[in-house]
Amino acid sequence: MITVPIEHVILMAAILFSLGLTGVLARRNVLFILLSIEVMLNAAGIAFVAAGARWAQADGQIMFLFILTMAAAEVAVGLAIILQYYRHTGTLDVDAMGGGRR
Amino acid sequence: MLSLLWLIPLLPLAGFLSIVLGGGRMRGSMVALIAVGVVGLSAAMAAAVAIRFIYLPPAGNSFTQTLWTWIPATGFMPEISLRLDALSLVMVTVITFVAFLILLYSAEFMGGDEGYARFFAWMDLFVASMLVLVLADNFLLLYLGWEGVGMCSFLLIGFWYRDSANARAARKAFIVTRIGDAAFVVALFLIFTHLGTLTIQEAAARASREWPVGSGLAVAAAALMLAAAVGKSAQLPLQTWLPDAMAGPTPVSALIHAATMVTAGVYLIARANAFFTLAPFVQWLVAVIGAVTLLLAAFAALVQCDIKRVLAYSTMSQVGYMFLALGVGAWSAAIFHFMVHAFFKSLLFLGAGAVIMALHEEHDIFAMGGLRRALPGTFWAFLIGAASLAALPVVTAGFYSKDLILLCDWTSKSGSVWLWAAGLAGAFLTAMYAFRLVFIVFFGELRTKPGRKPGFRMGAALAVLAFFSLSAGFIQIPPDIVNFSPLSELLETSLPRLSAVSVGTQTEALLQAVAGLAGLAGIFFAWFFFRHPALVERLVLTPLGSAFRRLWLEGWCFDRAYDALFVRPYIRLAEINKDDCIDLLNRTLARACESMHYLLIGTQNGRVRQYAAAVTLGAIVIIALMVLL
Amino acid sequence: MNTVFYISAAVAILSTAMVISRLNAIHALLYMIVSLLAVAMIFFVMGAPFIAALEVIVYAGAIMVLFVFAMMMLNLGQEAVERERNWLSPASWAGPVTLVAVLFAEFIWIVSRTGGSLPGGGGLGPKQVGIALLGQYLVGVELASMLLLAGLVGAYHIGRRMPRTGEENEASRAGISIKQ
Amino acid sequence: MILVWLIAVPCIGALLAGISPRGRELRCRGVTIAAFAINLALTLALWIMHPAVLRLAGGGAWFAEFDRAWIPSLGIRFHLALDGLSLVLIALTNFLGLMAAAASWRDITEKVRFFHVNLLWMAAAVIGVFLAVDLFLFYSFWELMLVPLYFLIGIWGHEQRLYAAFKFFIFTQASSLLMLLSLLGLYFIHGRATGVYTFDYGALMGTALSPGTGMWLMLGFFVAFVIKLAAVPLHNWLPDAHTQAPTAGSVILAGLVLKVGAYGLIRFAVPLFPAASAQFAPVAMGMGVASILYGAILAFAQTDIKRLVAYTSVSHMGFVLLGVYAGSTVALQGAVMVMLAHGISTSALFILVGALSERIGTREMGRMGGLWAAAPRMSGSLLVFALASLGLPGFGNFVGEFLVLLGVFRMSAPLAAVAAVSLITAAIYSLWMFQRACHGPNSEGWVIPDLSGIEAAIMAGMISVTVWLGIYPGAVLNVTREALESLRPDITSAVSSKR
Repeated sequence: MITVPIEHVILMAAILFSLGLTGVLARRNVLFILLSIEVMLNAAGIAFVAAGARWAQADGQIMFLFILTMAAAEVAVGLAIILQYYRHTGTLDVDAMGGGRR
Repeated sequence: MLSLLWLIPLLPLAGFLSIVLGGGRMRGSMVALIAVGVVGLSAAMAAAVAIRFIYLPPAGNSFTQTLWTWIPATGFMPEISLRLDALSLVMVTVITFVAFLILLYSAEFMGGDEGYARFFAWMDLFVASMLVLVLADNFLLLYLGWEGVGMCSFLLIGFWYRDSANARAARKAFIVTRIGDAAFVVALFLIFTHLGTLTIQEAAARASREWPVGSGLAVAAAALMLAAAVGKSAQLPLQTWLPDAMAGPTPVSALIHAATMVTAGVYLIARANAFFTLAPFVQWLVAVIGAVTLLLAAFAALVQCDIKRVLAYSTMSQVGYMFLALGVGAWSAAIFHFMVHAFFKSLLFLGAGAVIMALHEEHDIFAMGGLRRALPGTFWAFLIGAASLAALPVVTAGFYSKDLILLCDWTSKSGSVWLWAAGLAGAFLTAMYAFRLVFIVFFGELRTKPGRKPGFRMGAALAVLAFFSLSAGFIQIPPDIVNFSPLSELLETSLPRLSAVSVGTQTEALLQAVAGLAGLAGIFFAWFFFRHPALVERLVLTPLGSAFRRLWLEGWCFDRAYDALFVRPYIRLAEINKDDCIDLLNRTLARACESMHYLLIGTQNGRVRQYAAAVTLGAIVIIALMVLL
Repeated sequence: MNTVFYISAAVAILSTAMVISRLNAIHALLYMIVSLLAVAMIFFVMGAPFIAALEVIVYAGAIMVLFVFAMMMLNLGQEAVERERNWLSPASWAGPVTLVAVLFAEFIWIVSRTGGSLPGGGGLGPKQVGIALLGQYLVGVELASMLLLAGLVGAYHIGRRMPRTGEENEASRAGISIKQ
Repeated sequence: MILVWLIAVPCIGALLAGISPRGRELRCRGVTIAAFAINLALTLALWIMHPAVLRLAGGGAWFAEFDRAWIPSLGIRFHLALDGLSLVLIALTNFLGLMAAAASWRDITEKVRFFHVNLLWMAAAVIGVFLAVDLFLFYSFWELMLVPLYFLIGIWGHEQRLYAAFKFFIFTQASSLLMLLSLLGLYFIHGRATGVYTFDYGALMGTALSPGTGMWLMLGFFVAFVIKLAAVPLHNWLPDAHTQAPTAGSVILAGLVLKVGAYGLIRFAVPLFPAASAQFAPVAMGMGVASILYGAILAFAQTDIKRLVAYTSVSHMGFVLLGVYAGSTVALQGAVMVMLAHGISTSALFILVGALSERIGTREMGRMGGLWAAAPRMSGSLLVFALASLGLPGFGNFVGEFLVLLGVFRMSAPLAAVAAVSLITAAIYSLWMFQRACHGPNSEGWVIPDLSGIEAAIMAGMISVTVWLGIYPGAVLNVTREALESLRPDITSAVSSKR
């Protein structure tokens, strides 16, 4: 197995996370935002697994499992919402969502 | 017999309770029977107790009856206990007796009033409170009676409550006397804190033992009690409530604002004489207040047009005499005058009531006149009362009591010729306004035709009181005439004797003559002015005359001054602060929160990306804090 | 071995960068799959073969397929790409990028202060994970299953066509009739 | 065990009232009244037999005790104990609960069941507060009290009820958080010093504290209790809450909630921090006097009759504050008397004022007048309680106020003298209120029904109790003596040594 310094793994997770965050903040298409969220979750998962590997404990991997579960549920519901939304408004612009409220 | 003492105040109280609980369903005659009956019984008990007390004096010339411990607090155990000694005996006898007569009178006088039962309920409660006041063994119980009479006075002044002016007068009476009461309460604190008891005799004894004469504590205690007495007895500077108090029904004025309650202050000072003896300055102040009040009130009485207001100022003035007597240490003379005054002043009030009733609620004396023939019985009663008030020599009771006071002013060690002179001037003025009233109301031509004449019950009350107004003086005849003074002998078993400089019999006789002449001169002047109204007219029309007339008519403008100094500022303060300036602080805080809310509500715009950005920013800040700290 | 990690990391980062910058959603999705596969590789080399497998099966397999289905139902065409181009002006992404840059700097600061390296060795197989999962974390598993159930019901409930008022109602009725 | 029943009876009552069928309001009211009556009977039984039967061996002033573990890991116990002070206050609670339930007979017609549930819930919580000697338990009951009251004001109140309920909630909630902080502080300091982590009142009583810490912890408790007590300048929730609450709510507020604050001061704030309290006493007494006079002036300024009565509460509770910090047993006894007497008299005033404004449809005094002729029994009762609240001897209020001032005079004569001015100001507002309502011309021509049978019965009960307190306060003073003597902080010595 690899023996790279743990900082490198974490750094990589951080980069992925930052990219995901950039996507969430910069994109207006809900679909892209959802994808970016997946990226962020994935990055967090990497950090967990790396930490688990660092201490040779299973807990990190279990946390990843939970994240995975959550991501699955989230995507299912999120995509359903997006579909419904699109059906009603014909757009995927996140800025148009709820913008009408005060 | 003495052990039934508790029944004397309880009977009127029972009368009050039964009328309050059942009065709505009772017939008027039943109410009157109960109300008058219980006070009558009480008077009979008092008489029996008095006979027993005089002929078979209990040990130590006093009898104490403890009913129960009122407030069993730690280190403070005032009891509900009654004490009968010569002073309270005289008070109880006079109060029950006069009250009985006045209630008898009222049973007829108040007939047909819609508040008949209410009237008698309050009257009975008043009698009960007054009896508690004079029978109390400790200051706290005395205070109970003291406030009780004040409350009844409030209720009865405002008896005809539909008129806001009456309600106002009632409120004023209560609040002004309450100022004195507050001082009284502080006096109680002072006495208990420094003497460890509120029992009057015990406290007096300890005070005499522990406090040197003129010590600060004694002066404070006496001064506070004086303030209380001044409030209740309508003396300067708290006298303003009494003239307005005439808004109540006339029997109320007779009983409460002439015969009994207003003399409670006199009773208090006499009861607490030990404290005043320890504070000569305050005692001197008592005399001065009395002298000033009697003169100011007499002047005010000279010009009033309302028959009851004349009598009200006269009451103030006569109580001033009692204060004058107390101030020079003539305790029993004050009580003597109280007794005589109770008779003749209630007689005058009841007579005035008969006149007012006959003239259909007419109070203005200038609308009266010539009633001598129309109401002969009332006329004679009123004349006797006025004569006694004016201290017509030898035949009236008022002469003996007033003369005794003047004599004491002259002879007492703490007296002075100035006090005597004030008293003498007062005697002259008293005779003048008393007979001014008689002449204007009963002589001259008939102006208003009288209606209802007093019936049996009113007549009987008037007759009995008239009899006593003449004869009550004979139980205390000056030594230079006949040496017969059972009253002061009785009273001196509980009150200290006057320490007097002895003057010769001749001087005494001379002083009497001068006093008598002053009264006669007053009557003469009253007659003179009555015969020459033009003279009065001209006197009044001079600038000085009209100014004084206005001043006296308004009772020396005390009302106006107090209004400007205390009443209006208080109301103003209340109005300004109606919405509670402290709440302003909270409201400001709330408003600040609200504006923050409107500030933040802008961020709640539904734009998901901005939320995300905010979350990111938050993360940045938190991590930055973590990094930096 | 370490080289594999660095290469995979580079692939993952590059493909992720493509994900967030693509105009066409399908392209982004494909890059995303690449990224996930790279991450699965990283998991594998870090000694977590079970997780690596799951990453491929669940993430790259199931979840991404979900996306594909969604995109098919949305049926985005060329005009959507044009719209994306309008939306993705430098002015719109300059702010987020700055923000994230700051956050990233902070990450680096924190990461630079951690120490230690991965132990190498055999890693943790599915067995250990399974034991921990159904032992210590049993409650978590139950909760996760409940979450999945909720997600299922939620997605079904939200995703079904609801009758609407007014024109939408008309439209949806028309849709139904077309289906029939 | 009887202590548990005291709390359980209202709870059971609340349950029964809550599940009583819709449309059968009578049963709901009956259950509520029965619950209060049973509880009152229990309390009175305890009261009557207290000296002979109920002396706990070696238990100090406690009459009865109930102690079970609750959350042992944190040292929290379900510990109830009853002494004379608690006993009289619980009696007051049940009595006023009974009165409030009876007074709402005609008043409350909507959501009847929920109303009665709240009433009983409230009573249970208040009784719990009076019984709890575990500080955590005390705090739980304390918080429990808040919710039903919020509902009572917010649902059945008058026109500005939401504002009032909200204000009340924020004030009291903020204050109880301060108390929670202090409580935890005390818990940890005691735990650290002795190694025993406990919330037990008896154990915490002797905690050694540095002066600074003691002062801060004391202030936490003090502020919480004083807000409930509504002393100036923390009184602002009171006028709004009292005015806007329905009659029963006002009764509960005036009669119980204010007393809870006072009870907290007597039971906790002072005995737990004797040194800090002694140091703080002058400030507290100053607040007391300020409340007395400020409340009186503000009461006079009001034109809304209910608001006037509300401000009189501020004035009267000033006496309690004064009495608690005067540092003598007499003053403390006076404070307890004021609590009871004020509970009765002000509640009665609220019931009367509520009945009056319900009949004429306004609370503005300017529109009242001359009601004596229309409603003599109501006016008579109003008179009695107006007189009671102005401190006329013969009523319980006088006894209390006199004892308080007597105790204060020993410590500071000028302060007592200033407080005695309230005799005058109280007379002004009381008579003003009474006369505005009942005297003067009946300018708007009101024709209103007099007190109904139930109302007359309520008034008869309350008048007899307040007179009884006035002429035989021994019944209360004897039963509370031992408790109060043991609770009295040694303030006098601290102050006199300073002098």
